[in-house]
Amino acid sequence: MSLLQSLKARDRVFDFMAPTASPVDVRHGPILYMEDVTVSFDGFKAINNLNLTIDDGELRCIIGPNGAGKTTMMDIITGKTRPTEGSVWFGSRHNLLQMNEPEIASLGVGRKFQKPTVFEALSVFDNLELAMAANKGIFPTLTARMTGEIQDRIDEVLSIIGLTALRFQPAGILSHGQKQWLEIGMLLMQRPRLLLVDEPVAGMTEQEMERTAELLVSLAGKQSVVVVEHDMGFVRSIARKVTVLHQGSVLAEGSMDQVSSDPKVVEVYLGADEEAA
Amino acid sequence: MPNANSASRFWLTRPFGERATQIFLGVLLAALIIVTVLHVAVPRGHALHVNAYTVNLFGKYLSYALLAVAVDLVWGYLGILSLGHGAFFAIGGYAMGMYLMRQIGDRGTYGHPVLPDFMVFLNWESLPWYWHGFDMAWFAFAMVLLAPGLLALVFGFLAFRSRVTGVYLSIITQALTFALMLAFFRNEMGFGGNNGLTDFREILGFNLRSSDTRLGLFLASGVALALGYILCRAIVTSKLGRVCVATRDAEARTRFIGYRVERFQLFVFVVSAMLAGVAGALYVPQVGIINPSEFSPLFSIEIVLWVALGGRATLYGAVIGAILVNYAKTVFTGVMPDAWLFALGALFVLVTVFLPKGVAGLLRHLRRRSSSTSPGEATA
Amino acid sequence: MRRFLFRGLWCALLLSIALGAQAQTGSSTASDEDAQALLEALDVGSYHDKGEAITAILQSDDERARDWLQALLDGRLQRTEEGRFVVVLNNIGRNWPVADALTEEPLGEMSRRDLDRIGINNALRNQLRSAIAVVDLYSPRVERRRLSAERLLGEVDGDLAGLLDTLISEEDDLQVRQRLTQALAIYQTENGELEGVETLKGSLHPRARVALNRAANGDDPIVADAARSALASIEQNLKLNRGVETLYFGLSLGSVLVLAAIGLAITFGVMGVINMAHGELIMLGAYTTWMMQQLLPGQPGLALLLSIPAGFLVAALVGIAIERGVIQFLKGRPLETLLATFGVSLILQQLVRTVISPLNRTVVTPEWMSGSLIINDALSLTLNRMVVLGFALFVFVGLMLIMRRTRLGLEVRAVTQNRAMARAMGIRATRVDILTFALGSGVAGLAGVALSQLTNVGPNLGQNYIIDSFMVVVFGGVGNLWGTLVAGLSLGVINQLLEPWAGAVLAKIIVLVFIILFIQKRPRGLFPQKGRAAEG
Amino acid sequence: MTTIDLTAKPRARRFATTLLASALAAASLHAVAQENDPIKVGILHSLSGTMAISESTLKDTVEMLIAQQNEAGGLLGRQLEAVVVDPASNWPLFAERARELLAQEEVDVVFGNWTSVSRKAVLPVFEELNGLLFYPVQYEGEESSENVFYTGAAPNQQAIPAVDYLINEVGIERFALIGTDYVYPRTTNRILEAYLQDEYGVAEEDIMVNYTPFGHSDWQNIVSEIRRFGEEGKPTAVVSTINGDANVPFYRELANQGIDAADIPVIAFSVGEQELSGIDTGPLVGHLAAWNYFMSVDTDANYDFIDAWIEHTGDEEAVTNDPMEAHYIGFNMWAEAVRKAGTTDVDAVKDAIIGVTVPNLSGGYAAMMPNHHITKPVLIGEVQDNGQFDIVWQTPSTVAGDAWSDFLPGSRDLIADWRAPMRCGNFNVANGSCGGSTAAEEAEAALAE
Repeated sequence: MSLLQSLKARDRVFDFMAPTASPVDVRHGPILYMEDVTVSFDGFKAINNLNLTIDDGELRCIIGPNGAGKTTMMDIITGKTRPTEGSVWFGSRHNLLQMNEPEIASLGVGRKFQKPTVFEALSVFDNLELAMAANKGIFPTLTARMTGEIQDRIDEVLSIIGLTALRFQPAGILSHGQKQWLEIGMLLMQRPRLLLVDEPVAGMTEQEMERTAELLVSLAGKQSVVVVEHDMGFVRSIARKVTVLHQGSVLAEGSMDQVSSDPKVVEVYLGADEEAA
Repeated sequence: MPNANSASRFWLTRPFGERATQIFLGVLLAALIIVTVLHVAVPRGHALHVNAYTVNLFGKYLSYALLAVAVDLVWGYLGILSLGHGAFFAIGGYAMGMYLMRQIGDRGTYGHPVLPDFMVFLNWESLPWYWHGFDMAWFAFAMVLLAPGLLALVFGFLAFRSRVTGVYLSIITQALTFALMLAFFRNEMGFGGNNGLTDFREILGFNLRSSDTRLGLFLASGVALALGYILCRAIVTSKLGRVCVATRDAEARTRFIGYRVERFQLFVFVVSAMLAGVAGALYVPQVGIINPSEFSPLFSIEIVLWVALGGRATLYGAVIGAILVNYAKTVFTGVMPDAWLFALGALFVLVTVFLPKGVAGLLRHLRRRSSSTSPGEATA
Repeated sequence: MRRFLFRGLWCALLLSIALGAQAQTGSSTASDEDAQALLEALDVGSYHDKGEAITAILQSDDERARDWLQALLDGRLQRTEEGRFVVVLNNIGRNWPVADALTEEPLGEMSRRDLDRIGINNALRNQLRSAIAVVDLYSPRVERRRLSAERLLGEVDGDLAGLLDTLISEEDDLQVRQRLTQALAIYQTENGELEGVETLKGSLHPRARVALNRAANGDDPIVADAARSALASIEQNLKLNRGVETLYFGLSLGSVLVLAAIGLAITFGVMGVINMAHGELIMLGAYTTWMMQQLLPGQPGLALLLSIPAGFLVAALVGIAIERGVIQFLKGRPLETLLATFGVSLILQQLVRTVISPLNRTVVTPEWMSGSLIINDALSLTLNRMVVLGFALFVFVGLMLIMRRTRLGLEVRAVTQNRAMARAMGIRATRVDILTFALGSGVAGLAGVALSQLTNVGPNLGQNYIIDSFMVVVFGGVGNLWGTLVAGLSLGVINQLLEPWAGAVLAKIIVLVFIILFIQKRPRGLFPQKGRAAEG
Repeated sequence: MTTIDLTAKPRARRFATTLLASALAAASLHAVAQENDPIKVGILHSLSGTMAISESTLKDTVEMLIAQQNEAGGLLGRQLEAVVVDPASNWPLFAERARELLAQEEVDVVFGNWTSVSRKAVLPVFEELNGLLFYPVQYEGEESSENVFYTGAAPNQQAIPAVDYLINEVGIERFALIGTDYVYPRTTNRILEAYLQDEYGVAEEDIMVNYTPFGHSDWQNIVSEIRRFGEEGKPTAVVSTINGDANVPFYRELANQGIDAADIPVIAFSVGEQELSGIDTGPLVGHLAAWNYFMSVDTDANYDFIDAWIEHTGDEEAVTNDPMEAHYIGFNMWAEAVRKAGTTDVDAVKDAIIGVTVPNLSGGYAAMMPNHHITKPVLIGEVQDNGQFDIVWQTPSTVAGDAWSDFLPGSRDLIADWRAPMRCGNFNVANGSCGGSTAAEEAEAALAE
């Protein structure tokens, strides 16, 4: 059916025989390289030759004042925005700048939005099923069946995010926090190599936050996790390595203590924010 | 009703797991049988007799219903409000019409063995290339599917690739059907211009002017509707169906979890277009004429109303809507021609404002207890 | 036709000489018997005899002659059953007021049944016109002389030619003299005289061109060459004029599109409302014009001017009704607004059909808008379209000012950019919505007023414009007035450029396909704009 | 009840079935029609939608005629009853409604349709269920159905006399054939082209043809083309087959570009009193129209008709037009035929009506020809400033409608004759068979490539 399109798409054949993304090459350690990346929206540079490397299995926190370019950075990694200059590599084999969102996603990059977006018309269960790593071509999807192992996988994640009870409820009725969780759960279903988590605890209660913290920490090691967060307390509670973005480029990098003691950082950011937190 | 996921193993058999489907198919089957019996068995002039005219009418409604199902598939589950589905319907109709024209053979008023009458008196000396092959049923019927499918493929490919969505998509679909209407009105096109194609005689060797053939067409429409319904059900209850709903509600998200949204949209759009084509093909022999007015944007908008009235994203709602509106049309144009358009207009307003979930929504509202977790039943 | 004409001119010539002589003495009045006899002669079957009778009337130097001929020309010279001739003063309805043709005294009303027209046909009509023209050459009124001179171009025959020299020398009005000279020159050229060709150099009048063509194919080589060179330069000039003309056509079509679409640009752009009833609002504007003309019979111009505010008001009020009655319930559901407003459009159409009439209504074009502005003999710009073009620009500028300079405009733009934020800043978004929708609808009404001068005023008026309007808005970029202006005008010009070789239908199709493809390339139109509507 | 022409090979089969069907239908009709219950007259005119403008008045006309007939004591001692349905300007709906009238209501006769496409849509229905249709509008010809009676003008009753008039009386030498792009203008213009070239030897370059879509509203380009076309020195005329709504902007543009009837007269075939009522006729004076009837016809029959019409509608301004006269004639012909046959049985009436002669409104008589077309006078009228036409010319005698044009290659040697024994709508005089045109040679041509 989509023959015409498949032909148009540069590097693939029919969906239903498309190879699942070739393994990510992380022999050299890092899973994500961003080199001299610059994005300018008619003149204004949202990202200004940013250099960033994330190691495989690392948990990285990224902080920075509004307009520092945190979200734009995520857009670039996930293929939503194309940088004006620079290169972005996933492992040492995949050039992300040549792929579109779905391709990048199926390569193993999961993203959680700032504002939780789940499929409100679908049940929690369906949400997870759709997110699950699988061949996401048309015919496989059309003929997909529910197998025991998928059930188990979903149940497992359900218990992780604690929505087992609500599995058959439409996601629309979940609370804000629960939506956040569901979205994280969807990330887990994707079995991503790299998770990009944008403000995961916004609108969560204290204990929800703690559980989120635990979850993210537990993920690290198996997957690489990049957390963008405003809440300094939360960051402090999970952070091993912190990157401070400012005006679209890295201002400082290191452990929370190093960073927070860095005068530049204090000047532009922390000082102000500490009081807030 | 049981959750779609735990339903039976094969995607094509899954829909039968649903009560909605079972009820719908049951009712449809019953209707077909009853009408047939009343038409054949009950003697003419008897109070219960259903005459050929009525059978013909029902046949028309059924083909409209199939069209409505096709529209509901894209609008209800994919969130694409197509104002151009009349075009696919009409193209399917023309494909069938061309076949029927060729079947006339030398029985046309000019008795020309090859050329249809309108070509003879507009001085076409030979058959244009795109008319070749339509004398063969299999070719024509293939075209009924392929022609609309191809148009949908090309149009959809362009539109979805460049992520034209929402209002914009609706408006260019409208432009599409409008352009086609103007094109088919041109006599140079070789489709009979404003007069379109008419004066059909035979289909597959059966005399189109006998009431038996008409009964056959009625039944055929019924079967086609049933099959079309099952196909759509299968699609929307499959995982793909849920991807569609996901796309409808949060397109970006769907992309980020790795689905090539535009391909899913294209797939469903093409399927829907083909269904519309089939509907058109069944419609034409029953009303006995196809002309460019079927391309008119107003008609396409009216189709959407049928769906809206019946209830989006339920499929059976679309069927209910189509039959209700068209029956009303038949009745009112008879008894109160002037007030009829007021009624239709008011219907548009009231349904969209006060009955966003349509009749189906109303029904579901009446019997609350049935848990509604099958995909898409919550309107976006 | 010519045969008739020349005979007409010839006898007219006799008359004119007579008149010329009488210029001092003043013309006489035939006795009623003679006059009656003269008219009797007109009431015969064959048009040939009627021609003769007209000649007779001309030769009888009766001062009423011109009036009789004029009445005959207008088909108002009629005969009663008792055989007396009358002039119908007003022929509307079944009973007509008449006046005696001889004494000119009014005779009250008469039934159509009792009256017999003295019929004429186009041939006689031409004969009469030329005859009156020649008579008018001697008229003291300059504009009559101008008209008749105008008419003589290419109609001059030998006898008249001889006369023209003296006329030209006596003529004191410059325009008339030029025309007469041209008329003479054309006659000379047709007879292959060089001086005629010289005078016709650079004249764009079609008759001149015809004459030159004849001369170019004539046997006298010198004249032929002169004619050819003259023609060459004329052709150049004509090409230029054609270009200008086509451009003008394009712009005027474009201005219509802009007018129809610009209201939509506002409602659609600002509120994300797809108002399918927009076309019907246009229709209401047009009907308001008709209404006004009914209220002020005899002053179409004034009525038209008054209907500008009136049309705006009517449409705006209906718009508010629609907004309050339907649209406010469909916030943020643009596609549903499409359906609902479509319903509204059906209702409005049928309303007009039942309340007023399914038939088209007559809207009169005021004097100052009919006819065309003559640039030269080859190029003249139709006035009504020029007025519409101007009006469109006027409306556009007006809207621009409202959007840029006024509080409302500011609020509107604020709401467009970010509804929530605007709310937070204390802008009453609902109020803005109402006003915006009223504004958009009102503008649609204005469009209707303008369209009433170009096309049918009927229940279907709206339908013919709604789709085009949407195309223009989407093509130009939703919610961007400049976009709408540019899109409308350019689409108009493209269409008119295509039409000559593609034909009207194909041209329209091509434009539509072009728009579809363009939207693929730039889904947000020519001048994209961020905002609620833009999210679609 | 009839003998089938044995030479009719290809159509014989279908023919038998038709007759069979008709026999059945007739029988069933008799079954239900008692002597005293009313005769049902079906009216199939759009009362809503775009065609309502033109068609609704025709519905009123038929109702008026029925009322008059009933006052005069009805037919065969039975009253007449109108059965009105609304096809809503929708062609498939026309077919559906026709079927309703014939199968459901079992009417004895139907008066209806305006557009050619609607007639084409109902044609098969009438032939299948053997009904009677009286079609009152001028049309492109090229058709003769056993069940349809064409009381409007065929091209040879309108177009051809019109150009004769232009050439002989006005001295026109160049023709611009301007029309809306549908079958009537297409056919008419093709006939005229052939006619002008064959009969009057008008040259290619002196004929300009142009087609525009329905409701075309921007005439600038075309009108200026016409203006240039007319500036070449030869007297020029426009032959307009422009349909309905497109006329107003067309005439407006003519007026504004300063083309008046004396320079380039426009002769229209689709512009009647009713259309003019929507136009400011001031600038149109002198432009022409060719019809078989004008409201301004100066006969008492006409004045009575107008008075009756004004009374029926209660509107002093109400106008009459050509299709109304066609219904007037058609209705009277049918009534006459029913009297002659002594029954409303379709087949009996079909046989009886041929040769029936009734007075028309222009002081002459109309006769039903064997090809189901009627004889009509052709009138040329000039627009007056009061929205009426002033008749400037008229054919010396009435003209018989020609189902098949002599100027189209496809139909040159076709004739229609529905009397026994021929009973054929497209009899080919060349090969003497009832099977349409010179199929053989054209077939070769088509199959050749």
